[in-house]
Amino acid sequence: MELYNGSLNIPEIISRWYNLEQNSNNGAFIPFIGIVRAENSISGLSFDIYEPLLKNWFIDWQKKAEKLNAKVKFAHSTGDVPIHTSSYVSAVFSPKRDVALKMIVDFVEDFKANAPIWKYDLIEGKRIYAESRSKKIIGSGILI
Amino acid sequence: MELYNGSLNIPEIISRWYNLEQNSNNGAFIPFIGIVRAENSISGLSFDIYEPLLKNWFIDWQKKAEKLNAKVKFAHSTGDVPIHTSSYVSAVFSPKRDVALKMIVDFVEDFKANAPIWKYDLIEGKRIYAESRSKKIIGSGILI
Amino acid sequence: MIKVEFLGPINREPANYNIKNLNELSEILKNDNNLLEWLEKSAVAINGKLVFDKNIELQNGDIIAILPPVCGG
Amino acid sequence: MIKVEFLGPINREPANYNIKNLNELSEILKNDNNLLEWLEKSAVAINGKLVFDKNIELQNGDIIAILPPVCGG
Repeated sequence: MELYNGSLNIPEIISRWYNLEQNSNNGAFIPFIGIVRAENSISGLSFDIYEPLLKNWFIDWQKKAEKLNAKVKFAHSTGDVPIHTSSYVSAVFSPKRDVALKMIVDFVEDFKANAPIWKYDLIEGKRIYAESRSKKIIGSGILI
Repeated sequence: MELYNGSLNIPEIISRWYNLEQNSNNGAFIPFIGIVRAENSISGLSFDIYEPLLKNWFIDWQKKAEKLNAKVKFAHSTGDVPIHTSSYVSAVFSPKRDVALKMIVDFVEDFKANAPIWKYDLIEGKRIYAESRSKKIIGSGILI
Repeated sequence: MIKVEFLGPINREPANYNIKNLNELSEILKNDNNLLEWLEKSAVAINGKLVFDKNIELQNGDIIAILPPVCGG
Repeated sequence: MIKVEFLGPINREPANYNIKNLNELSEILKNDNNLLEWLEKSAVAINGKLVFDKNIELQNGDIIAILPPVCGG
């Protein structure tokens, strides 16, 4: 788990992860890289992160991956990320191609649905909560 | 489609693809990277490729991807590839995460099943056809 | 004391309350009309773990986080 | 003339035949016991395209590839 202020340096991160794991005898390495799209006249996105919960969410995933003999990694931005740069990269390493392909799908979907990260559109210098694209975390409404 | 003699330079390829497509407004970039595992006491793998058919197989995939507004790429080695280095990388770019995730699974499976590439184990200097891991191409047996 | 943090777009300073469980927190926060809308769609974590039961007993020093809808990536 | 290439592990030099279709090629190659086993599990491409019909007419200069089981990646 790596958090960076601003855009991610994707070539640096992918190269480092690859070099680090190259000798661990995992036959499949699948990164998922998110690139901020130019749409709705935004100049970029901006992110808040609640690190204590994100850390625990990730520990659960590491345990889940370990049981399947796999390994997960991710990096995410906080603060502002201009269009056509990256805010998110995750990756799965596994000896088995089918395990890796299934896990990257599950990991990315679960990340989108449950990682405690808030997204804002940057429009004309303003930071606007991306409410319509946001999803309630499981257990929401407990205080009502 | 990129063919290289020997191991692939994964950091170079991924960085180049990322930089090239960064401004094409695709929100998801998913590479699948194969790393040669140390198993069955091999020193590496070796590959033969039939380029004319591979080229046509890939053109069909490019058309399929284009229809879904996505883009596919791959690189593969010919000749010898030592353990813990890479012989194969493919990637999907798409504006949509779910399209990209589904397509990388389909592309990799179809590649394994139908790309005209022959794999050999390198054991004690000998090149031994990986027959038990190989699959008949669709239409096999037509000359019988 | 229990510290309560309002995350992301709720955009409100943390507050300290003298409470024994989430039921008590709920009673306090529901009185705030600016918060009510957020509470309906927010999850709650205690010390970095999501909780699903309002009756869990709180310990002095616990940190509660109010978590509105998320969108990472 | 039609050139026939034997790919990958078949490990045999290309050969030229004076044939009009794959039926004729089949009759010739089936007589070679070393090839028979490969033919059962091999697909065929003409000029880089897989074919599924033995009756396709061949044109002078066509290149036929005999493709044993594959394993890329």
